[in-house]
Amino acid sequence: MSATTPETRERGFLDHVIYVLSENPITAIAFALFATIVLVAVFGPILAPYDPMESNAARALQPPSADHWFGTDNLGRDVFSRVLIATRLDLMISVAAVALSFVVGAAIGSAAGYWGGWIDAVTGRFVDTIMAFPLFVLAMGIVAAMGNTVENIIYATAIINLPFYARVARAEVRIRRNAGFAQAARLSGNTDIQVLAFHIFPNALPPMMVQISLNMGWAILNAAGLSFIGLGVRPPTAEWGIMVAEGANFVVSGEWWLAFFPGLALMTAVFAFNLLGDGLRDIFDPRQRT
Amino acid sequence: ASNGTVVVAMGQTINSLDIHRSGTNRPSYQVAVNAYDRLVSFGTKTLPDGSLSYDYSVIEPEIAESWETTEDGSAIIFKLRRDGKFWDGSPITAEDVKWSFDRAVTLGGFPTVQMKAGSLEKPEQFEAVDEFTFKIHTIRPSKLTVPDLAVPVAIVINSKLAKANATTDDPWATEYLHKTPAGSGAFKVARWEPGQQLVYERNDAWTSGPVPEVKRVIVREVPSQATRRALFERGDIQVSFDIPNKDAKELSGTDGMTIHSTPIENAIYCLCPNLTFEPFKDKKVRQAIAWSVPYADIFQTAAYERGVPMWGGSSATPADIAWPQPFPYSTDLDKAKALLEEAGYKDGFEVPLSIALDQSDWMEPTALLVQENLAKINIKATIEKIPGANWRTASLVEKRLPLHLETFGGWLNYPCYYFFWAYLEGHLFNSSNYRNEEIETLTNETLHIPVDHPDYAPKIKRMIEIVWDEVPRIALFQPALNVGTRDMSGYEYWFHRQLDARGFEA
Amino acid sequence: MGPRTKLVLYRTLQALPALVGVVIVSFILTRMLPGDPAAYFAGPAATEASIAEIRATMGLDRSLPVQFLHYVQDLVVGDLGNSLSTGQPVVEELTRRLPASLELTLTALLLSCAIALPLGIAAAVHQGSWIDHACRGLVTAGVSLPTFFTGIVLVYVFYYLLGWAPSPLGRLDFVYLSPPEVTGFYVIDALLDGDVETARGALSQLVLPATTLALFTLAPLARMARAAMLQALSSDYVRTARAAGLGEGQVVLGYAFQNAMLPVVTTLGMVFSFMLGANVLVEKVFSWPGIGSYAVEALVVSDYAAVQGFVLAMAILFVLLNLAIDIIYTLVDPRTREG
Amino acid sequence: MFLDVQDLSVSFSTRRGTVDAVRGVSFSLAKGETLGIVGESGSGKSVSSYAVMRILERSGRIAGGRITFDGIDLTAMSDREMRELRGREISMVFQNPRAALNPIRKVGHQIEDVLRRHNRATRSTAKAKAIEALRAVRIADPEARYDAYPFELSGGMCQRVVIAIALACDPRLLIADEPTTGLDVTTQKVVMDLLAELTKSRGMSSILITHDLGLAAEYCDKIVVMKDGAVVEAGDPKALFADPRHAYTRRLIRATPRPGAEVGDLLEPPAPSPVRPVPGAPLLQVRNLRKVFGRGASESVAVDGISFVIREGETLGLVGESGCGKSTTSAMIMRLLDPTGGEILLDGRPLTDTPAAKFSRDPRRGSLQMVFQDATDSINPRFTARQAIADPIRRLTDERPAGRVEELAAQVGLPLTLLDRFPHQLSGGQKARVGIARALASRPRLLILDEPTAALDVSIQAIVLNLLAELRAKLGVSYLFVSHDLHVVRLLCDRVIVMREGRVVEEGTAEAVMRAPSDPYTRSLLDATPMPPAAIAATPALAKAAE
Ligand SMILES: Nc1ncnc2c1ncn2[C@@H]1O[C@H](COP(=O)(O)OP(=O)(O)OP(=O)(O)O)[C@@H](O)[C@H]1O
Ligand SMILES: Nc1ncnc2c1ncn2[C@@H]1O[C@H](COP(=O)(O)OP(=O)(O)OP(=O)(O)O)[C@@H](O)[C@H]1O
Ligand SMILES: [Mg+2]
Ligand SMILES: [Mg+2]
Ligand code: NI
Repeated sequence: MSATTPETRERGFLDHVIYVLSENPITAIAFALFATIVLVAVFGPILAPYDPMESNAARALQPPSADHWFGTDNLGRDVFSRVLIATRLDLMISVAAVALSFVVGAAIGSAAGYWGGWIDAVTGRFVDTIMAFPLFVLAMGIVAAMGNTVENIIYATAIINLPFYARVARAEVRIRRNAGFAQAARLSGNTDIQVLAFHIFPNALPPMMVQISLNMGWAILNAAGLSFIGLGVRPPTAEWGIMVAEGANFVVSGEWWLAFFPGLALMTAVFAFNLLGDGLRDIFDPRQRT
Repeated sequence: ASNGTVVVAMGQTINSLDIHRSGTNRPSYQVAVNAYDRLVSFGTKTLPDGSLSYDYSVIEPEIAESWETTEDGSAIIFKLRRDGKFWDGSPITAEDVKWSFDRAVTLGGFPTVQMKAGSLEKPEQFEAVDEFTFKIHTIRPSKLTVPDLAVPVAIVINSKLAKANATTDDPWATEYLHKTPAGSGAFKVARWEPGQQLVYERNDAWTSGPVPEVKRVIVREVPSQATRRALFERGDIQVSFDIPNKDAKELSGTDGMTIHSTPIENAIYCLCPNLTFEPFKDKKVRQAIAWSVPYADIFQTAAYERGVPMWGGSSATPADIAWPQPFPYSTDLDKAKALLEEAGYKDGFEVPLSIALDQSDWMEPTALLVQENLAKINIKATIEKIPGANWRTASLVEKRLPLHLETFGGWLNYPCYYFFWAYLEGHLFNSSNYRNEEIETLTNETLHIPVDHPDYAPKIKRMIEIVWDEVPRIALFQPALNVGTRDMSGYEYWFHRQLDARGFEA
Repeated sequence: MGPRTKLVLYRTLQALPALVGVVIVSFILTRMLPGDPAAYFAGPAATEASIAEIRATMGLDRSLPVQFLHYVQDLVVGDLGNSLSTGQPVVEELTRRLPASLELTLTALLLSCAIALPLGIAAAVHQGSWIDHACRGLVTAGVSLPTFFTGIVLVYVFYYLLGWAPSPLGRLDFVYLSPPEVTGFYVIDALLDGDVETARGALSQLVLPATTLALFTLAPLARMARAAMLQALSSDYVRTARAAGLGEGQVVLGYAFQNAMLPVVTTLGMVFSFMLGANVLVEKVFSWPGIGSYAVEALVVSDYAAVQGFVLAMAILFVLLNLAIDIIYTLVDPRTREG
Repeated sequence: MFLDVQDLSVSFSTRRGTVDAVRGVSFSLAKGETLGIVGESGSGKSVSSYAVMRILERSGRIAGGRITFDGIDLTAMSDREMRELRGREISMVFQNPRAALNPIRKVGHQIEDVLRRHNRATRSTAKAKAIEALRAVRIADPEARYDAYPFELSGGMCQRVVIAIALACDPRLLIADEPTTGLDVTTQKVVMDLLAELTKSRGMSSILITHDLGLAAEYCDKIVVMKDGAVVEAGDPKALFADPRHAYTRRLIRATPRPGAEVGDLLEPPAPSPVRPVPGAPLLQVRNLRKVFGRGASESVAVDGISFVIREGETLGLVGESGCGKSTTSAMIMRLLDPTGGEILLDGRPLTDTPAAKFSRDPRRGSLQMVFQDATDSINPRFTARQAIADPIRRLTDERPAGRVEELAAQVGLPLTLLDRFPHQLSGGQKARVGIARALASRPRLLILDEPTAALDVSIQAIVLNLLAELRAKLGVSYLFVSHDLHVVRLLCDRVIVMREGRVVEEGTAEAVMRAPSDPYTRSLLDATPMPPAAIAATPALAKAAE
């Protein structure tokens, strides 16, 4: 909204980020991991040593070796390549789902928090209804009803995450609704929408940022869970969840690498997102600043 | 294991104890096998690998002591054994048989259809001549009638007990029998906890055969196949029923465990191109697909070499009437390409390749391998997973899946029976919408005549030749039923592919 | 009417719209499920006529609004219909399976609390120390693992490889008979029955699945405990307590933790509802005969009555849970007792 | 000496390195004496007292010096020994009494906790003793209050409970850290009198920490003035006020509002007070204004039919205790809130014909502006000072923000280099200037000042008050000055109205109201406001210093 971001802000913020990172090595690791994941998502297809879709019955179920770092799966596909390729899809699912639920949830929650009254009552009941479902089961139902495409998985994940944003946004907006700066903004000639959009909402953002990063991990887990019960993305698409789910059947027979490496990737990603959330909290929490 | 108890693990749920009830699922049929008796049963034979199998060629008495067809062939008369007793001690009479058969043909759904396969269609056909004489008036003479009395559906129910628990709304006592079997079988159901377990208790007074060796059989439902395998390997269960091909392959030869892999009679796993889909109307395209399938890879990765290959037949005309037998196709992409070019699909086309979610263990790898090879002949297949609830409707009822995987196995082991279900237009398992006038005629001509009829073999050969050429169903392999046993013996393979605990020896 | 009964009544009333919403949404969702349950239940060899017959008996031949009306009518008298896949009345099925799920979930919750709360408190008391970092790493790792994966690995290691855990065969090994039903919780029922052996058996079956669930829920609990404790510890009243010379134990556990309990209880409620959802996956791995696995099966075969019944049961449970939390809240926090 | 602090240094380790919060502070206290520690915010008053109690945060540590209490070296004691001492020998009372009590524990039990901890009571006697302690702090009906939760008590009562906790075990030293901040002036007086009396009657020593010179002078035997973590001056209050030796002390004394002084006199050195504009035509007329919150049983009347007039260039003071309806009245006039009844006229035209929700688009929006009580809270934390000031310019005027922002900054004396800073990078006084600049941006005709200096130190308050007076002279705006402090109001206002429970109880010129209050409530307000002794003594010392 403001045209220029002054230098002081940049520097102060950067200093702060660097401080938080150096203070807390785990956060630094999380940021590094996150960067790696993004890089792999972007360059995965270039990095993959094999065609992740190409099967070869002759080299099926080979344990990790110099040729196949993560071994091969039951169709002889290179697990390493598939894990790399899957990064993009998983990241996409989580980012899209989280973005969607963030936009809708934040809009609903902000409106409810700002205007209260019947808007709050209606959206409140709506959110309660979603929450009254066991969330994973709701996601299952949605995907089962609409079909298991990537889009539907994203929608389902977005819907079940929506209440969290709506609630956080409502609470954060509500406590600022009559804050001095909001009153001042009204006196400055801002309409209600402007007060909400330019003054209150940006201040309510940091707690939501934390929620976002936690939910990204959640979204991936959710997609994986759907895969496990057969409602995930379609084969032969490489996706961590489905690889773990399929590989799970091979663990007892000793082919641990099928589930292990995708599981590791999954865990690393979720781990990174979760820690990132903590890191963001440190960075955005005004109390952490001097 | 010890004290005469055998623990069986299986992956599915038993949802009813009454096979006649609509909605009763396949795994529940085992209750009909173990807890009920039929008029007749099949014999037992030892397979080349030393394991036991039922013997389709031998019909043995069960409740019936003997039977004969009347001279004019219009009826079959069964003499029931006089000492036959239900669990409650009441005698098994012809009335019970009639009531049970009436029930099977009246209730509708699967039992009715299965009875119909043996030309048993309406209650008027069944007659209790006297207490121990039962008569079936046949609609037509058919070789299928007597074997059809040995399938799980044709159970004999304790009609007095059932009727006592029937209501005007529910004259066939479906609510009662759903939870409380009333039979004469080798095992009583001691406890049924849906979703958890079913416990059979031996019927010490079984009259239709030698009393089983084991006292108790506990059938545990273990949905996770990895868990089933772990349980089996650790020896916590004695029987793992219907184990995946991969486990079967890996575990066979392991100390203490016996893996029985029996090819399922009259069953084939197929790839079905649907004739309502424009390119598949052309026989050449279907053949091209048949030439493109990576059979050996599929057999290896999806079947783990359990079962029987159904490709690479040497001649385009069958030498005998064995069914199934290898189709005369193998993997030859050049031939496939040439055929496609001839058909005018040099640049290929796009087609969805559908598989059922609940059969993904074999369908998924198969589909992936098929998809990959189709891509090599420019056919772009996208895999579509269809949930179990939808699968039947989409593939068999609406028959709308352009290209899909399919499996059908006939309980009655005749090629004509297979053709009847899978190649006749409109019939349930003809999910390819295939129609061929000659097949229609030939099937109807052969369905009921005895196998040793002079016309039978030539006609069957002709039928096989036609479907080989036109390939509305591309055979991949004949599946096997894998059952693992340890610390016990007496497992016997049955066409219905359900647990038969009657011969278990622990 | 006391203020507390009033509050409970008010809360229940407040939950009603959500329940109505759940009824409607679950109805719509089930009707949107693919497939024709009539065709499915008619069996593979059914004819058109028999399918139509089944459809009529299931009431699926009527229009959707009429179906909904009938559904609601039945619901009012407590009839959830019959599950088609298991052939049992849904109510019966749920009452049998719910204790299984609850036993598992509550055990997991207990386990989770027993680990997470001390961990969170320790992390807050020693903020910035290695305990804090270790706690954070540990719980985050726990929440990063897909539950089904954890379950499988636990089974593999502790049952298959080491043989320490009993076979993952549901609530009780087959050497035991299920205890006479009182609460539906096997461990408690067996103890009530005086059958310590069976109780131990039931408990040992619980260990792995409960650990799996607990691992996953450590994070939110420990985090909330830590954050709430930090806030409480930096509050004025803790400073007052310290200045009055109260012992460290009393300050941390008595003053700070009691106050920190409030947000923790809220989180506990969310975690519980979340666990009920996650049960679906864990129950599958451990052959646990709970409502989660029931729901999955029902969903896959479009078993309308079962899915609806399940969802409704969950929603009611959720409402009860929130009521319970409100009540706990009023017990802990005097401020909520007013208005 | 009873308590002897020698050369005390306290440092905190923070991300920006070590902060030396207290540097070589020494003071001492005899038995039965009351020591006042005064100084402005951040001068190290609290930290010093925490160091004595050894309840510093983990990041802080005593870097040097000695604290001897009754001959024992406190710095050398173990934590466990210290815990024994706290509450039994040395107690502390904090500001913000409501937050200082455990919100979910009955106050009686909180007292018992301390009693039992120091073995002053057993399970059976605890209740009686706790009630005894409550009675000692003169809580009405102590038996009933025993079962009360903090939220059920008023601020004054909470502070009594806190004092009861502190005194429960008869400690020999009591440290009170701004015990009356957040309380109304009348309550403040009651609480302070109670504290003084109790410590005296029990022969206790006490330390009173405050930033209010008047308060310190009134209640202390000895005063220590702190600045930037060091003691700048110490001594007997009378002498100290009569002859402040350190410049900082002088400035503090001077900046304290007192009878007879003009705004300019508060500055160091004193400046001529800006001229007061002569009031012109009526600008704002308020008639019978009412505001009722809630409905039915929960109905509460916040403003109950008040009327007044503000003329052009006039400054009207609105005085009253917390909760009397001052802010509600301001909000209605500012059109942030719709009144339940009554009229507000600007230039004789009703303002209420545009509802509050739509008023941001009303052309009169720019004419009515406001400076808020809490400058920190009233600036968007994500806006720089420049953006904050530019916002109303962009929305309410046709001017280009670029030049105008600098112009306004110059007007309020805000260095241009600070314009690109965020609120958290500005000091309290600077934030106040940003708030004032923003309020002036739309060239308002009426400015409501809602306790604009309540959160500021006296010296900064003096500067801000002068700035406001100056701006009024220059721009001719009318002010509605809301405050609870009559002495501050007098400095700026032509007329004053005194509110109580939503009604106007007194109205008149500032001088008249202060000199001869007609309403007993006004008188009690005036009486309760502590005054530095120098002010009472007509400030000869100050006159001298001013030369
Ligand atoms: N935990 C801390 N970490 C770093 N610096 C601190 C900490 N606590 C206090 N300080 C610093 O110590 C100095 C003195 O603070 P102190 O609270 O004693 O001031 P004060 O005189 O009590 O002010 P006030 O009147 O506002 O209460 C301040 O500059 C403050 O920034
Ligand atoms: N939105 C509201 N809803 C209900 N009651 C309110 C609301 N706003 C204020 N009140 C009540 O109206 C009365 C007047 O409040 P107001 O804020 O005007 O007081 P004040 O004089 O500004 O006090 P202070 O000096 O503490 O700022 C109080 O009793 C307050 O509790
Ligand atoms: Mg202080
Ligand atoms: Mg106010
Ligand atoms: Ni054998």
